[in-house]
Amino acid sequence: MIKLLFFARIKERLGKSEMTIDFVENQSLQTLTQELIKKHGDEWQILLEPDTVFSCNQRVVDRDHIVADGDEVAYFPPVTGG
Amino acid sequence: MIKLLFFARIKERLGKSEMTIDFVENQSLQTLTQELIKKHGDEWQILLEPDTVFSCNQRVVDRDHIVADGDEVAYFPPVTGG
Amino acid sequence: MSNHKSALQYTNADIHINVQSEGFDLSDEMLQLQNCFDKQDQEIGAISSFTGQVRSTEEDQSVVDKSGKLLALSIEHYPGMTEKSLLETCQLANKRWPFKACRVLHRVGYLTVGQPIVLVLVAASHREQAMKACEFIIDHLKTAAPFWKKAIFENTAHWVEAKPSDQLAIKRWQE
Amino acid sequence: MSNHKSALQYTNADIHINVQSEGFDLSDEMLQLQNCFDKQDQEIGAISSFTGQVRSTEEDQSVVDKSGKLLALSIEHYPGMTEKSLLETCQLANKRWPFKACRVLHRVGYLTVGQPIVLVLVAASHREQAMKACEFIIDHLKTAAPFWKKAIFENTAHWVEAKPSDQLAIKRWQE
Repeated sequence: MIKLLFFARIKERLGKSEMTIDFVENQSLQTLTQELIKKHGDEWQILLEPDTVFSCNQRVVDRDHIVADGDEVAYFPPVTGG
Repeated sequence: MIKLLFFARIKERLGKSEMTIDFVENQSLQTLTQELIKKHGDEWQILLEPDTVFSCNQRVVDRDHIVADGDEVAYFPPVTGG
Repeated sequence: MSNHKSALQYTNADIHINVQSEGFDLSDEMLQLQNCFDKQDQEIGAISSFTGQVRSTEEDQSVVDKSGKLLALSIEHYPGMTEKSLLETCQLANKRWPFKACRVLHRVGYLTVGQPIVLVLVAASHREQAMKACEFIIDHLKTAAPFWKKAIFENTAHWVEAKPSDQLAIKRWQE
Repeated sequence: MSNHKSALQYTNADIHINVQSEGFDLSDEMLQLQNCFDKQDQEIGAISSFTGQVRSTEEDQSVVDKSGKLLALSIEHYPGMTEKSLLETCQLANKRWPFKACRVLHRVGYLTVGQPIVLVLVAASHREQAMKACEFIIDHLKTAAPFWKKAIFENTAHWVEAKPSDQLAIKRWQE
């Protein structure tokens, strides 16, 4: 299983803050995300917008990062704290 | 009259914190100070040590500054506040 | 975001991180910062602080015309990752400007105009370390810690956009 | 020392200077800083502070061997000129990094180890102004304001020498 988390305007757009999906061997975040969009529709394109940040197990990663079973993946806009 | 003020180690060395002297027309701080040393003795050489700061009316000035009647002149070591 | 994994080294500085909805009192935090140390061995000569708070004004008058006055910020974060990111930021700062102790508090939730958002406190032997570390931490936090602000106006609300100037501010430290 | 007479221009920032023997409370000072403003128009987004305090440690072990432990600092100043100098320093800072308000408190008299000596507080719209102005004020004060510290050790006492590093710190701002 992979746990997915969504934050800020991405969470609002998708209308959900988290979900779980099945683990697929040797899948990059890019591919995993394309599968999500295929399944859930155009609204989910926001996940691949150029400024969307990807994290895996609470570390920012590139889109070609290969996901492992049990990983926590998050999608969020550029941060605006402080 | 000219009011003279001494601070920190200069004050301690001279054993006094202030005094007044007569005003002399067209006298620089350098000359005024040399007269003081002549009158009071070698102990007062501290006033002309290279790092002694001169102020006139609470502004730092050069040693060639010409004193006016009623001025407040101060001698002090480099500052160490903060 | 955080490209500084190499900075996660052991440091003997006392680093305290908190993400909280409650406010904070600067003097209390100063005391707690100082309580990290043996009273007999007070090597702290300098303490720097930075407080960020909700401003009422929008520089862009067209925003004010359209949206009305700013009432509050609503701040969301990624629990777990936020604390990890803030700790990394402090460790990175400590590596460059060794300090004795540091406290970073960041609030989340609904914060009205004038309320404090973030506090960075750094205690060091000398002023350069304290001031530089404090400045670095706030600059770094702004581009690395997963917080998001939503601006709540009289007539509308929108997510705050990341500022290019914050990206520039952090680049400055890489020189 | 102060070569910046040209900086004595009108500024609409609220500048508060105090030379005092009593201590101070950071939160109180923050409140007073913020009270300078109309509550309805809170443009302050950033507040920086710097606190300098008496350190117990001497880096130079040979001094410790000879003089014993540092017990306190005795701080003397030039009344009148000090306040004038501090005000000039703040006005100069405000010219380069416009801020809304600033408070500078400097203590005089006998201060034991761990006690605060100086507080610089700057409130501005944005963090860069607040942090840079605060840093500038403390750097400038150290080479311009007529204060002198005497270090009181167990076995002796001596006037603190001006540090070349403070001269370097202020030169940095002239670039």
